[in-house]
Amino acid sequence: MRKVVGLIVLPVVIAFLVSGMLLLIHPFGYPDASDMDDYIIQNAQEETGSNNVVTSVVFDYRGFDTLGEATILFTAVTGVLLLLRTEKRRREGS
Amino acid sequence: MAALITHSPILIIAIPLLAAFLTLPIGRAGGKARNVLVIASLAFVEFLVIILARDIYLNGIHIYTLGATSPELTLPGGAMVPIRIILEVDAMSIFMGIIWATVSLAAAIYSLSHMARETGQNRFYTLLLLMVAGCFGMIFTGDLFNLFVFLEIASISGAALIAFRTRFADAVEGGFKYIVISAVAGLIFLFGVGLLYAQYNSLNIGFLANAMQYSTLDIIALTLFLMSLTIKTGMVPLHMWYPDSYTVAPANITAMLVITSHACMYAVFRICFSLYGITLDATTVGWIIVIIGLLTMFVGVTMAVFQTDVMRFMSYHAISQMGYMWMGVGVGLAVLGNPEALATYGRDAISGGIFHILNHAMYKPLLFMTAGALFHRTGTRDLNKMGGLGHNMKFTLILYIIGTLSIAGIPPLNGFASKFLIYESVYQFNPVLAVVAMLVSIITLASFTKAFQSAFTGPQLPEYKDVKEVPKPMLIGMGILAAGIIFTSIFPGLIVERIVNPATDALINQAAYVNGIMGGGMP
Amino acid sequence: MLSKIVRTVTNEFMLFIVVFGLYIIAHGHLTPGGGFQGGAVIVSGVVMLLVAFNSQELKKTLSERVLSIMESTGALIFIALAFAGIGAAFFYNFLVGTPILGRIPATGPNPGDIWTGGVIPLMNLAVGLKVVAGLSAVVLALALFSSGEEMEE
Amino acid sequence: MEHIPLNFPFLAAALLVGISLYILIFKKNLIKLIMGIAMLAAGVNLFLVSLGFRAGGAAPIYTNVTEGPMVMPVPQALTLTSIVINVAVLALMLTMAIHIYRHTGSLDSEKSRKMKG
Repeated sequence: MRKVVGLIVLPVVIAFLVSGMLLLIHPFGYPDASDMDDYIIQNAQEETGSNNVVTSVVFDYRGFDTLGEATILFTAVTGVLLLLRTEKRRREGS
Repeated sequence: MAALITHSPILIIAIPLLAAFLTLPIGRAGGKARNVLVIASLAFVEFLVIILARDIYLNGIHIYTLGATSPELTLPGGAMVPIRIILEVDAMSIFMGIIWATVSLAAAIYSLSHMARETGQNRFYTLLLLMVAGCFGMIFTGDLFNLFVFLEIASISGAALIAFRTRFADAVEGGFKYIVISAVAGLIFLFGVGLLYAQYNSLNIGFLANAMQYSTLDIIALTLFLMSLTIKTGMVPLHMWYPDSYTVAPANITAMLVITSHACMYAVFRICFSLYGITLDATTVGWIIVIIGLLTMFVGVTMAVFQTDVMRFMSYHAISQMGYMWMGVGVGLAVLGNPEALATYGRDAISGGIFHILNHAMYKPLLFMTAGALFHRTGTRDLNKMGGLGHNMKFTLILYIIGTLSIAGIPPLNGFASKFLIYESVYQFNPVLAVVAMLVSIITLASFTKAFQSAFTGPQLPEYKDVKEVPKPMLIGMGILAAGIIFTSIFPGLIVERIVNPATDALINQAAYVNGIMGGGMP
Repeated sequence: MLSKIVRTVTNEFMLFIVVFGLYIIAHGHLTPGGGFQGGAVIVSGVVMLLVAFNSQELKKTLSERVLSIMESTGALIFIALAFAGIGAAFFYNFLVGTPILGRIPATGPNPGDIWTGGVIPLMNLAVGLKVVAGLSAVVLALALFSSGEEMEE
Repeated sequence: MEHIPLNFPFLAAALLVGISLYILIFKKNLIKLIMGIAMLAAGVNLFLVSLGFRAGGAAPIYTNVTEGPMVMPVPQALTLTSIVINVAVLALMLTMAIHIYRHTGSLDSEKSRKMKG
């Protein structure tokens, strides 16, 4: 059953994506709109004081994303260590 | 106090994060101190959610721009597009916030004793707090990429918690399925976000809604959004992973995971109503959602009837109850176009769907917790092996009855109120839908009485003679949700009028959402 | 456990990797790089140590307690810096314009002055610390789990 | 239609996503499944980064840069976040694959079908 569903869904999705990519999206190198990025490029040095505009976006303009991302790394590490823990002290109890 | 209110959206997300980072060092000091930290932080978050809700019901949408010189400054001088990440909390978001705060507090109290004998508790509570923060982030954010980041936080912590009992093979299986599905759903969602960013060069929902021209790329992006988020809520064509994962997780984690799928459903509503609004041809999208809701309802309940594992039985019921919400709000979306139909039954349909989210978010976690209580005492989830537990576990019996009556939609309890609201409005839209919905509700009642009979009634089995009632924290956790159900059952009118209707209006009123962002510019 | 020559060379080489990683973290706001990228460089050094010495050996120095404390402090510094700007808004860069790390560089191309960027260099260091501690704990845990023991103290 | 040859990065991203969907649907082995998700992530990241390119643009870093247009910084920040998220997801999936192999002795996802019904 999975194979049949797959054989129907897959070509549709690939055609969908490739046509969308090739014909509809803006040509590579000529973005449709860029007013948010232009504002950031002009004001990054003065507002955040860092020469590297990408770092100013990562840590200041969209710093909340990076806080979320640092949390994701923290979650993954905690999750991995949780799953690889010992079972010896089974009856520890709090 | 006023400062607390202005900063409350970010505090609600940041305090569980702070508590999660602190849990590990404090947990080394001692289990007691860690438990106090977890419960105290969740109680403070509940308090913050309540004062924020009061503030929103008084003076409308609450905006918080992160990193700007002042929280309300959405458009910095000289720019017509929001640059920073903006948390936008309107009546619908705070409605989900109230549900999530209450259920996570109840689940945390429940897990104090349910997890007492497990190893690795420090990291368990860290992940629990991170899941709380992840879901709050998903609910409050007004930024599409931020929604993806917090969707991932909730997914990763949920998957690790599902696979918590690594000594059972199926627990790790369930966790693996959940993380694979969430990763694929997240990446497909991100592809859609990329498509929108390519055209309008912004990630803010308010700005995108304002600049949306509904080009063919936007339709592709909409399908990617709907495909990815509905997978996470267990819609019918791709629902097989849902019972496998939710059965094996500890009971309180399943209770919270049900609400994370509600948050994904909220994200679908936010995208359909606030991001696309009237630009999308609402009837076709509405009809798609209604039909899929109908299918989910029917398949969920038919699969549930012959389940023997109590948690798997309830997971299938969770899928079928989601069908009600999809149908209710789908009908509202379908008539979003013509205001006259919207006024007569469309708005009631959406209110019914949203009210059903509130009710489902109370009785489903309660039922999962009662199943967890049975597992806690008998060590098995198989209904055939249980029997006559009603004799010793009195309180769990009462709580189970409250949950069952509510899910089956028996008049006095709140399940009936929201289902009736859905029947009434959906009937005017298309009578067949209402008939099927009622049929499904009857099958739900039948299957739950069967489960009730096999678990609680009957002669007292010899091996369960000395079974004691579950410890106090578990009863308190379940008690909070039971109290919520009883309160909603006694005053349904009050709840609908004060909480559900503002949420419905906030969802329908896209202009207010856009104005919150675009109108809030200060030099 | 590889041969003696490999182990001594790895020991010496690890210093260069750590210095290069710290350079990338510290100059995150001037040249391409930052907390995550520099942390990943240092973790590649830790993996090299893991290959040269076996995991039991490495567990003595990089014990689970040290790594989890490092990671929690890194995370707490990062969220504390974010909270510190709560006066204006949550993630406000309150150090821009102040004498500490706050000099504003000349707009347009300039040679780059390390004493700029306000909170950004501090956040880079916090995230770098977190990435190093976190990812090396994961790598060590996976190595130890496949060889039978566990990370727990 | 003249920009079709220009859009090669987007085409590559779409093909990567297509291949990874093929892997996700048809492959049984867990490790291949994980590789499929890694490939899907690579495709989406490539798509995100190539959104921000401006013809003839330099990297948006002001240290000793020559005058001229600059590439858009925001997609690069998004890709950085997305890459770290995929590292986290892959680490968790591999840990669970280890456990599944240790419990069931095989990496074939068919064996986990026994939980159906």
